[in-house]
Amino acid sequence: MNPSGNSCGSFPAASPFAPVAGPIVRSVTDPFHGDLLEVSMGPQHPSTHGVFRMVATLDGEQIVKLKPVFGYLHRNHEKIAENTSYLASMPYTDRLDYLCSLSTNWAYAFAAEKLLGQPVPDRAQYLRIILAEMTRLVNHSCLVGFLFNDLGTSFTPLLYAFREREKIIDLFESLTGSRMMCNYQRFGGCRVDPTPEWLEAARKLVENFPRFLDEYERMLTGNEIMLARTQGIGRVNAAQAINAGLTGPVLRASGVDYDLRKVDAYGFYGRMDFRVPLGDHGDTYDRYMIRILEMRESVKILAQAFRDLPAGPIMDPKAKQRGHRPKAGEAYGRIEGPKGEIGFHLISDGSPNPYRYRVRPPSLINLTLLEDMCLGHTLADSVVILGSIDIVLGEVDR
Amino acid sequence: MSAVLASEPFLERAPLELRDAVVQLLPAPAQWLGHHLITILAVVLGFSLFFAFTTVAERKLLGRLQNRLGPNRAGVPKFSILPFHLRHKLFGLSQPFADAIKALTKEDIVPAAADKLLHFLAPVVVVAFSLMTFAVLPVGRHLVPVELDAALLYFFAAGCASELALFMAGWSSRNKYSLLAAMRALAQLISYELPLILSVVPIVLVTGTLSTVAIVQSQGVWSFGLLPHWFVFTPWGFAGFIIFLIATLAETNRSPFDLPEAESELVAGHLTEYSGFKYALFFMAEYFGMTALSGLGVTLFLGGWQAPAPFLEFIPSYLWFMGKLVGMLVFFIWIRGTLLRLRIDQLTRLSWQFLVPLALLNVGNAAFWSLTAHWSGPLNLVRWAIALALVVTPFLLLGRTLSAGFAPRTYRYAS
Amino acid sequence: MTVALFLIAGLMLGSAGVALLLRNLIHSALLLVASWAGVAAFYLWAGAEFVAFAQILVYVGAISMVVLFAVLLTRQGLEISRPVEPDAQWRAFSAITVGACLAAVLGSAILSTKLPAATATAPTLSVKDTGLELMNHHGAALLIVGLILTVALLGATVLAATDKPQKTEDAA
Amino acid sequence: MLGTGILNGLAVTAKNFLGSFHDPARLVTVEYPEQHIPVPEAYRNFPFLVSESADDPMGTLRCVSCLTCEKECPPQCIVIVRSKDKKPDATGKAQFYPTVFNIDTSVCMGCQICVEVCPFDSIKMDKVFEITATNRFTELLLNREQLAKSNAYYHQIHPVEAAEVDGRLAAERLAAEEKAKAAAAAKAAAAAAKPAAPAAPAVPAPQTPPPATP
Repeated sequence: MNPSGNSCGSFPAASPFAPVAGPIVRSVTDPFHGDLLEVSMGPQHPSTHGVFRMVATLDGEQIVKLKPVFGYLHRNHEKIAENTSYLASMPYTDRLDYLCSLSTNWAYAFAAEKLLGQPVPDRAQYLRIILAEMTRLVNHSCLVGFLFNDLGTSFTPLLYAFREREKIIDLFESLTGSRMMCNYQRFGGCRVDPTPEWLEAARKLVENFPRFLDEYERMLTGNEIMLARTQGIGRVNAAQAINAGLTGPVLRASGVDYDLRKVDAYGFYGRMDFRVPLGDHGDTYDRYMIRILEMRESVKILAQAFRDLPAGPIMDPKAKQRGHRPKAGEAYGRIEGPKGEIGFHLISDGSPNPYRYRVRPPSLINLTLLEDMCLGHTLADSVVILGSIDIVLGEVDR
Repeated sequence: MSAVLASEPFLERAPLELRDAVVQLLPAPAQWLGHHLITILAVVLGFSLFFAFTTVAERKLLGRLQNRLGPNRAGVPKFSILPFHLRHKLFGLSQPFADAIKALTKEDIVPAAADKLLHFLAPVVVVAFSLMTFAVLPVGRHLVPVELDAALLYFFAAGCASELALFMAGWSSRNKYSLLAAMRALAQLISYELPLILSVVPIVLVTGTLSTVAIVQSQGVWSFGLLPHWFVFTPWGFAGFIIFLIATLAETNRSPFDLPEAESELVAGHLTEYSGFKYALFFMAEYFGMTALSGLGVTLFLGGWQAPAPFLEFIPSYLWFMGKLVGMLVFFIWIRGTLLRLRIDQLTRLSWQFLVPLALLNVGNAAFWSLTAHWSGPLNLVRWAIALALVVTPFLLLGRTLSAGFAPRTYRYAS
Repeated sequence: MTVALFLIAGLMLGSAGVALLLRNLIHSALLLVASWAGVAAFYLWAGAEFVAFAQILVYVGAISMVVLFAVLLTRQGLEISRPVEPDAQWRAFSAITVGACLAAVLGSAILSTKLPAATATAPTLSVKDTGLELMNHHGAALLIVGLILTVALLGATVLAATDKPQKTEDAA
Repeated sequence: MLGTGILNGLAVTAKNFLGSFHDPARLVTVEYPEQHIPVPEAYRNFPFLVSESADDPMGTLRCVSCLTCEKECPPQCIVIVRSKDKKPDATGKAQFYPTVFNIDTSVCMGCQICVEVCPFDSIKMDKVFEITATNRFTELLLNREQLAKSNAYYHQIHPVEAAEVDGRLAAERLAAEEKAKAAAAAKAAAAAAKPAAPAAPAVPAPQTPPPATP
């Protein structure tokens, strides 16, 4: 075991953000027999959500230092995208956050449409909202399931969540052809028009979703062990969260009212009536509850979208299907993905390939505060805190 | 013994008759040895089979709890000697045997830095000691492997060595996860041995004996010929039973107290560096421990082999015992399928700040109960009321302090 | 039966002796546990069930844990073979002296006590009788012992509690 | 009171336990090798090449090796070598054809972009998902003989889509013939009529609008 680790992709020992009050880090004299125990968790570890690695220095069971190490899943996403056409990057965006390909698709299409000056027909806008919110349901239900697994349940909540997620994913498959790698959005609209039967099935499913949420909450939200394990654990205050650039449910759990669906009102979110739940403590429990409440709001948005979905084309008839050559310029398109602000920055020099292609991955940026959240808590808590941040390594490492 | 036995119904004495018949076949000097060997063999084989089917039952039950089917594939193996092949999958009931073959044929990997001797000894010690506990469990009216005067003491003495073995396993693996798990196992043992024993003390107090046989016999009374006098149906017995259940879960490292093998942070805890049959032995010992402690719970609180009503006594006593045992195990599996894991500091706090005071008060409660045994009529109601109050009030008060600061929250929405 | 006695004695003394000689503290601690188990076996041999089980429960079950905890929490240079310190011999000498004095005191106490002559059959003493004996005749001694242990426990708690704000140790 | 949350949880799991015996919405398990979930029509896996007839797949490939898919394929898993000569395709038109058409399915990510950009409806997505191979370099690299599947097969796996494609192709063919006839009638004096190179589809379908000719 190498205490210093590789410097690639790791944080400097002193976090730039105001650290929470924690014990002073003593030097590790002898990793095995010294005062502190250094435990390397990952990249092969059951609960680091993929190939993430945490090098935790423990005093007893308490974490005095934690170094996140990542990059084990680096696939050169951005460089690949700079060497292929604009369209060919679309299926690669599925593989960023493989739990929510449809919202990532949208973010990329949004950026490219900005660059191309491409309008989007109304029906496609609604379809995008429908699919993005269903993706949010998928992501959040997965997340709470995994969170409980990190908390030590023997898979029961996870499998309940997967049962419901599977129903939504089946719908994705029957619409887009693939369960997770949907590759659905195009510049100027969507790829396939859902049939009325599909819409009806989706509407019914979404209608029944709150029943699952109620059961789920009854099972574990009031559980005493759950409360004791999550309340007051991994606190992030609003200032810290803003300084670190957190977005999404993690930010809102700290009480910062910042939801791009409200702030930017991109797409047709301006027409939707929904609320943004906010937490007051910024701890793991808040992060969990914000997601549950967001799922309930998503169900509301979906009901409105199904009601208002207009007839019409799903693709702008004038839109080019391939061989896009945007004028020289740049565009940044961002949407409120399930994990936070997912943005794509494209710079065009007029060639068929983007000159620069940059992803703003919410998972990675939300992860920056991990050490500050974990300091002073126990090893068992660090796993839970990591789970509550909600990362997907495909997006962290890209 | 045979005089008492002869008056019993056939089913009740069938196991003993069978043993005696086998012993008669042996030459006279070997009969003593044969008698004991058969008993040992019966206990080991019986509970090993029970263990095998507990694992498959656990997986199937957990599967159903989680809306899955559970293992249902392993059926009749295809033997070429048979003229036909039974295609039935037997509902997956042969899964444990398939697992055993797999575990036996797996490579046994010992880390290079491990303490080889302790690494090897740990699974042996843990299985040996967990099997020893079965010796004093009265499985049926006449089925007690060893009748000991200090049976309860023996039970706890034999059981306490298992955590020592966990420590050996964790320390000898030379793995940080294992070492942390070993520390947790020690902390857990120290914390939960006390409430476990304290929860049993009231029974010793009331019955005035440490013998499991005598304790079961003292529960074989029925009010109005219907209501069994099991200790769980008294206020102090109920409280003791709950404390016993919680402490049992902790002692056997079952969810929600499975910290030594917390897979979400410690991979597999003390078992991280074990593979193949050694791993299977640990697994076996864990289930033996759970079965033995459940059996003790049945014996002490649920009337042992006694039937719940006199008219049900035609069913042999050992079936009643097994039925109750299965009920306890199903409850443990249900708990495992529902609850999440405590943290180590919460685990110890739960024991020292909640279970130990409750168990101590419960001893006082039992003392009150046995002192007022002669109260009758309306006084009996007073007795029940006081005993109930002695259970409920401390539970509420201690529960409030234990869960202080933790409550579900309400959330605001952005305007 | 005498063979069993010698076997038990051999196990007891052997493991205790090896425990003294081993450099690996964990091995020593575990051998000490084995030695305690041997004591319990000796009690069993002598027909004192209750004491035997109590011995296992208390020593093997509880005290061994405390010993192991102490060993784990102390810094131990297992791999480092330290040179013999200059005053080690002096220390060894004083230890042996103290040990010999203790042995002398205990031995003379045992020898001067008039033990009852061994009866042909061991007295059958049930657990109940033992309990009654303890509670009735030796009740005061039991209470005093309990009180001392409680005071010790409280003292340990106080010591651990005052240590907490400075050193954030694990709650366990 | 302490414990109510735990009891609630136990009640929920008990409900699910019982529900798994009678409620199909709860027990969603499908025992795979014996039971199959019907794959939806839109399901996609790896591409295949459509040939008009099953008897002579190589002679009736729709692919005219225009190389569009090779260019657009995101992971660049398609390799096409265009023929030197022209052969009459299924409609009798003289066209280039691929002498080599390889897809490395160990690289292919099944994104369907080749299908979308193909102007000739000659490459479509297959639904075969039970694929095993012992060597990814040889067995997963499919050549054109392995890729070619008949139009009838296409109809079988994507009935709605295939019917639509066939209708469109028939309309195109009709339009091309009429155009050719008209051209022949108009320019009777002129030499052989030459239909405009790959005819633009007459009826633009909503799903695959006309490709922008580069």
